[in-house]
Amino acid sequence: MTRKGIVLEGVHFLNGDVACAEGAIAAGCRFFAGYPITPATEIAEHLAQRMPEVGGIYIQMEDEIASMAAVIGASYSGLKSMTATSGPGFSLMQENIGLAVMTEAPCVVVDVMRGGPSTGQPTMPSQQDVMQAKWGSHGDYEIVALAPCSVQEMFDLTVEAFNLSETYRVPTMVLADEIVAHMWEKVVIPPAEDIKTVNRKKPNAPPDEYLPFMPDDSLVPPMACFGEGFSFHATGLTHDEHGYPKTSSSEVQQQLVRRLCDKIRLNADRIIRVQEVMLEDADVVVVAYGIVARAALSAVRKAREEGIKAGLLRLVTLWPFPEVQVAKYAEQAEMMIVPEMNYGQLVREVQRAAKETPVRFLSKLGEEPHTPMEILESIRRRDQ
Amino acid sequence: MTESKQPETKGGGSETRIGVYVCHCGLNIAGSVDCEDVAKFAATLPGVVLAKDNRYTCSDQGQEIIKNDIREQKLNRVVVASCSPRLHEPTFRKACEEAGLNKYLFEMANIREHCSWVHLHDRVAATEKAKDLVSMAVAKVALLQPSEEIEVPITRKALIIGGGVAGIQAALDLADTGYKAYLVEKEPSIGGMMARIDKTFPTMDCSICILAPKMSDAGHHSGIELLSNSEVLEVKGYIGNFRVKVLKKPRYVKKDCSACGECSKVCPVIAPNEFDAGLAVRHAIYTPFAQAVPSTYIIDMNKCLNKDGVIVCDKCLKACEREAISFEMKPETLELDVGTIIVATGADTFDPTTIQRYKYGKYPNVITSLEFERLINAGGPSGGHLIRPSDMQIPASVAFVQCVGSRSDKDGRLYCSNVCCMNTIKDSLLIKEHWPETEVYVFYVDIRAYGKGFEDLYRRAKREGVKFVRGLPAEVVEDKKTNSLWLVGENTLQKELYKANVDMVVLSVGLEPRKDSEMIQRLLTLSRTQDGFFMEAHPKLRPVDAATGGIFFAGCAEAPKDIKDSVTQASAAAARAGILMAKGRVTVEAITPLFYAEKCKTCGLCTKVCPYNALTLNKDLKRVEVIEAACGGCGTCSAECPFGALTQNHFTDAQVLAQIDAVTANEPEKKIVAFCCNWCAYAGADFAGVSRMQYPPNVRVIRTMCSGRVSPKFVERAFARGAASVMVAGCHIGDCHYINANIQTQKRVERLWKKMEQLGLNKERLQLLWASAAEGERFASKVREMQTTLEKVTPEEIQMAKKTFEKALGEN
Amino acid sequence: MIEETTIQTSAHPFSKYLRSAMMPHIWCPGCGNGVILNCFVQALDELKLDLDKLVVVSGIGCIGRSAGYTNTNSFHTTHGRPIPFATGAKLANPELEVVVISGDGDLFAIGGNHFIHAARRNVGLKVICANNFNYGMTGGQQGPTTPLESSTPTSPYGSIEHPFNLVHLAAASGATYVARWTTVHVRNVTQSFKKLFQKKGFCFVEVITPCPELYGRYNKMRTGLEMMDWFKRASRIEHFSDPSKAEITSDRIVVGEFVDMDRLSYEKLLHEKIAQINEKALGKVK
Amino acid sequence: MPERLWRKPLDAEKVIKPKAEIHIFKDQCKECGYCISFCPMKVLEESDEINARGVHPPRVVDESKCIICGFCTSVCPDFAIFVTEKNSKEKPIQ
Repeated sequence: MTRKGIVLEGVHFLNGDVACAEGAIAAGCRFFAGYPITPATEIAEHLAQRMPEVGGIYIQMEDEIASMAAVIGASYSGLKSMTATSGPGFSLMQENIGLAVMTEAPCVVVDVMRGGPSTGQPTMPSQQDVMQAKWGSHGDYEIVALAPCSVQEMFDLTVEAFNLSETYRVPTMVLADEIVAHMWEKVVIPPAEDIKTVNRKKPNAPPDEYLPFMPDDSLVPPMACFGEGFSFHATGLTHDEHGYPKTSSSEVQQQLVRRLCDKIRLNADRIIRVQEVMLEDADVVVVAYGIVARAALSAVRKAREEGIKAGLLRLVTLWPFPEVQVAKYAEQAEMMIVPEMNYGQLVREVQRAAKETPVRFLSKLGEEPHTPMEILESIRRRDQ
Repeated sequence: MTESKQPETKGGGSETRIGVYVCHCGLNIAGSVDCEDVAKFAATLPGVVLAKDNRYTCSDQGQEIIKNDIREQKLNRVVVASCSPRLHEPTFRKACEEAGLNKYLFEMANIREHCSWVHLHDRVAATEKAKDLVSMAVAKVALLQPSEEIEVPITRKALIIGGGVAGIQAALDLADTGYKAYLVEKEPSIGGMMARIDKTFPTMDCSICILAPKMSDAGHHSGIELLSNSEVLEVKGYIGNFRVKVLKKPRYVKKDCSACGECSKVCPVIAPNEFDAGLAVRHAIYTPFAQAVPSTYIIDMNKCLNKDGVIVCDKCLKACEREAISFEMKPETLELDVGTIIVATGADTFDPTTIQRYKYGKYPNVITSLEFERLINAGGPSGGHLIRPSDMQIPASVAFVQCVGSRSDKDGRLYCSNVCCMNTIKDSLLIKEHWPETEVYVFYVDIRAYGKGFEDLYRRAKREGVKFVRGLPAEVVEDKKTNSLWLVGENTLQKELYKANVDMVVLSVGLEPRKDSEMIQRLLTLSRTQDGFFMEAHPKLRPVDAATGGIFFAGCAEAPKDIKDSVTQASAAAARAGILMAKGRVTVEAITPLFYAEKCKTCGLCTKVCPYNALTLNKDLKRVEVIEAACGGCGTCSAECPFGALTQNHFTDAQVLAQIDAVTANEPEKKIVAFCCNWCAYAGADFAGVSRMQYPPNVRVIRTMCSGRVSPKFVERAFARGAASVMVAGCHIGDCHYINANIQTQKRVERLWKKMEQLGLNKERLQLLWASAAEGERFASKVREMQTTLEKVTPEEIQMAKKTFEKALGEN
Repeated sequence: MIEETTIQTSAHPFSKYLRSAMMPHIWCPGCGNGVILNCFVQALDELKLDLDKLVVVSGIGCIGRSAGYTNTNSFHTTHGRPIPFATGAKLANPELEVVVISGDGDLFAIGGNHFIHAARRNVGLKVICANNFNYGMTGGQQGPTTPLESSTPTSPYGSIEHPFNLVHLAAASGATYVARWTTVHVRNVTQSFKKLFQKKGFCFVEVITPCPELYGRYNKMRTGLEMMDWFKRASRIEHFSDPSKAEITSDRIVVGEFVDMDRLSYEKLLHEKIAQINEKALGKVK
Repeated sequence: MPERLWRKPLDAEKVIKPKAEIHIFKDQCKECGYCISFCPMKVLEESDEINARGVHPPRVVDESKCIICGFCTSVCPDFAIFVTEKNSKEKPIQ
């Protein structure tokens, strides 16, 4: 199925969900399984219309559990696959996200965050699923999570998410919030051939020698798919490089779990992206992500006009956590400010990385995100 | 709904004018009865305006006389004293009708079968009895009422039971005439005995070659529904309207079967093939023989390894390209509505092991004629090579032993099996044809070559050198070394002993009734002759009809016969059935119950005893409704009604009582009043007559359709009138022609016995007899036995009985 | 031990369909799962199926191991989720023959919702359910098919729950082929398994299988043979009879084929639509 | 003619019955007894030897009785038995 022409190009005025959906198509996603939920529904709706046009598959499953399972199935049948949801659905997906981690199924999960816990505030923005994204499923594992702060990024980071999940055979999340998802902005989409897309590594060993879970130096095993002539087994049980269950062997468990984590941890510097604004001499460093980062940016600019040496460290990658970068600016800064639309989640990671440097947390719950003034206020009161 | 308001008066209103005709029947009657004397006596009876005797009343002249008298003498009642009404009642009734007299105003006195033939040597007593019989008839005829018969429609479909050559022929004839025929065969294929025989006598043409085309015609005929591997379970209803239940057993192979035989090849189970008399093997899935119809294979579940739904071996399933095999097939029960039934169930061959001296089953080289047919048959296990079982060598000498199981009171059956002589002659010639050098002996009693072309064949066999020796071997001894056999016996022509040595002995086994004929008999309420074959309604005039209306016989079911006769009879049966169905309607004899509303107490007893559920109690209208079409005419309802609200037309209480009174008019203390049912007991008494069985002349038979008609008050009336003994006789329990009406007979007689005991009467004086139409001797000996008790009955006992039952005198 | 059996199974006519490294299987003596696996590979053998195009998916439970045992593309999902996984796999590549082999608990308790919806959509999956009336792997607890009154560790006083009639459920949900057999009916089971590959839509075969170690032990049938004898004694083959009357009681187990019809499969409809719309879209841009 | 009167069919010998070869992998047997009790020809019986699993594998009583229906092969949950026709391709790899 040729992508030429069918994939959107040029300058468009879109909302975040639609941009995300177009990003997925641009990245080569050809399978979407989901379940309606505010505020992620528009992604499903748009893909329901667009997928067939690009020869891709859209299916609405009976629930988010099924959606996630179907995504893994499609991924193993060789298609780039995704689902999109919000908090409650994200919770239901966790067990199978764990399965995707264990069976190293490349896939993208878009979580448009809304107020929780439970059904919470379906129509209000939040950043309350940041920790669930990392720890939501049981057991030790690593995933990748990206936080777009604009409609343009809803496009770009979705493409990015697919590339990362294909590269590292890991479920990758796009942690958007209600505002980036629903606001309308200009989006510039480069010609298809200029968009960098990555496909999973294929085995070059002959079928009878192929070991489905034997990694190369990158710690990522090449991936054969169903119907490609490699008859292999994959399981959610602890398994050896054949994919055969070894449920009582300690060293197989150690090898497997370590590798699943290390393939992300050891490649962190290749994965992590942050935006550094006026940080060279900053002694007040605001650490923000998602929509909040945009308020933070103008707050930092105003502070500079007032002569305050303020800077912004915007986290594009939330997981793996940009520890090095945070630590580096914590060194030079007198203090750090972390505004989040939750009651204290990523701030804990920042504090851990900032060591002695004091970290001030600005919380917002169930209302519009921080205004530049609110953040500026906090910057001004830097010595207290 | 028949109903007579006015109490029965004499005749149709005007004064009664009875004509009596006493028949000499050549010397059959006149030989031991003084017919003129009887006629003179008759003239003196009340209501009789003329009485004549003539040589053959049934002859055209005889009938003409009656017709003229009816017209000229204004007769309104007719009595003929001659043979059994079972023989000529229809003849005379017809004559009356032609003369404009309602046929229900005719009555017969049976002075031949029940009198002259059974008292050949006592002219006086026979004549006296004849007078009694005539006066009984006159007494009854005076009370007879003109009646109209009602008509019921006939289903234009026929059921043929048995798919041998007779059944096939009958089915084809009926179907060609345009009637739907259901051909039910219990074996997997039609063809029967004829399909197994190699050649047919006397023409010597190939049996299967002439049968196979008929078989496939029957298989493909649009008018024939072939139900193979099926059995008749139940038959309900009556002539023209039978409802039949047929069990269609599963073949486990669907019609899609192309008979390619691949399944059989792979089937691991083998069993002896019934068709080859067990001489060849077949598999658990098989077809009995190449020309089988239907050709669809069948699985023998007794042999197949796949029991109760679990498929252990699936070789045939895998081998069948058409996927025609289904182990899940279940038996079906079909319900068929037919108007006529043809019984063509055939015969079994005699089991020779019962005659020890022939050592069948002990010596390998003693075989039966049926086994011989398979051996000499090109399609048989030996490919037509006559080999002897012990060493598979062609025998140099063969002996046929005749009458194995036939014509013997010690070994097997009394009758001649009819086909064995010619069959043996044919077989002997077959041997001579293939292996002229072979020595062939036939040990016989008589050679019966009575049929067309039979004698020629017999002569030819003699010409060809077949040695016929009169006298059956007394024993068969085996030579242990050679397995050849010594036959020792007496040549009754030369009056000398013989001792013959042969390589093989063929026992010419006779035919006997099917093991299951009793079952068929009960299903269809048929009668069987002493030898066990089904009994025809009349040996001369209705040779293919059963006594039960709408049922006919074809082939060996009725008696042993050869192929030609079977086919002839089959076509005859088909024609008889066809006649019924062509009419499309059948008249029900006007012997259904008459109902007197004013006497009915709506107790409902009658509805309980009716075997046909033809009576329904209408409590609101305080009446009983009679469905004539459903009524079988047994009259047991009339016997049951304590209030005389029901009485059987043409056998009314008044009429029967009048007969009783006539019997007991004089010297009742010397007489036995016998009530006999039309189908078994009366016919049995007829049979005793036909067989000239002699018995005491004191019995007077009153005919009712069923013993169930005999109401207790009849018996009481007889005793009240001073009769010495009473006999109530009917069909054996289970053989009742009215389903089970004779159960009521038994109950009533038992009640009477109890009553007699309580009242201190000798219950010996009332006898209950079950006698089939074939059991003439049983009837005769019962009369003899009763005669001895009768002689012991004292005048006091007679008086006592008279007093006890005098209430019965008021009855009528 | 493993080594030795490895050599031996390689001699068995069906050994090429089994992952020798995984043999011998974990199932108890008398467990019917082995019979079902046996029938399944026999069906593959008789059909000479292209194993590269075959995917066997299973869920959690004793029978869940069978995916790993069949020497083909196989996936062992989370508890209750083989059907949605298989749905994704089948839609993404309709060329694949996707078979789900799982237990009654996995498919009808935790996974019940997925079953009825896949049947409703008529996704071309072949679902084989080993029904052993209990949760074998966790120690014989009662499940969605446990017969009324029978006792299990979690229904020590006799189950008071009404079991699902699986063939009725499947038929009502829209399955295009529905059959039930027991493990004594190995020929019929194999036949039905072969049938699965001739059908296009959602197909379901229930195989009632003995669990002597647990269900049997708690219900007075200590050996597999006793349970097999029960199946043999009680089974009544009633093809295409009313599924709602297909009962399972101590003296009557109604087995046979209940549904066999044709309905356009979900993937066929889906891919036809996709092809059509894709073409239009391509046309538009040219 | 009633069945009891039949003699041994003349061609009884002529029917050639394929010779069976029964292969048992003793150590794989878990002694469920299915092959023994479901064999229609009762070809198998429990042996007294003890296998690697500590149970009694089946033993062939009379191979000549086997009709190669292959039910034992199909009903064995442990792939521990199969039957071939003597001198046919399907040979066990020793």
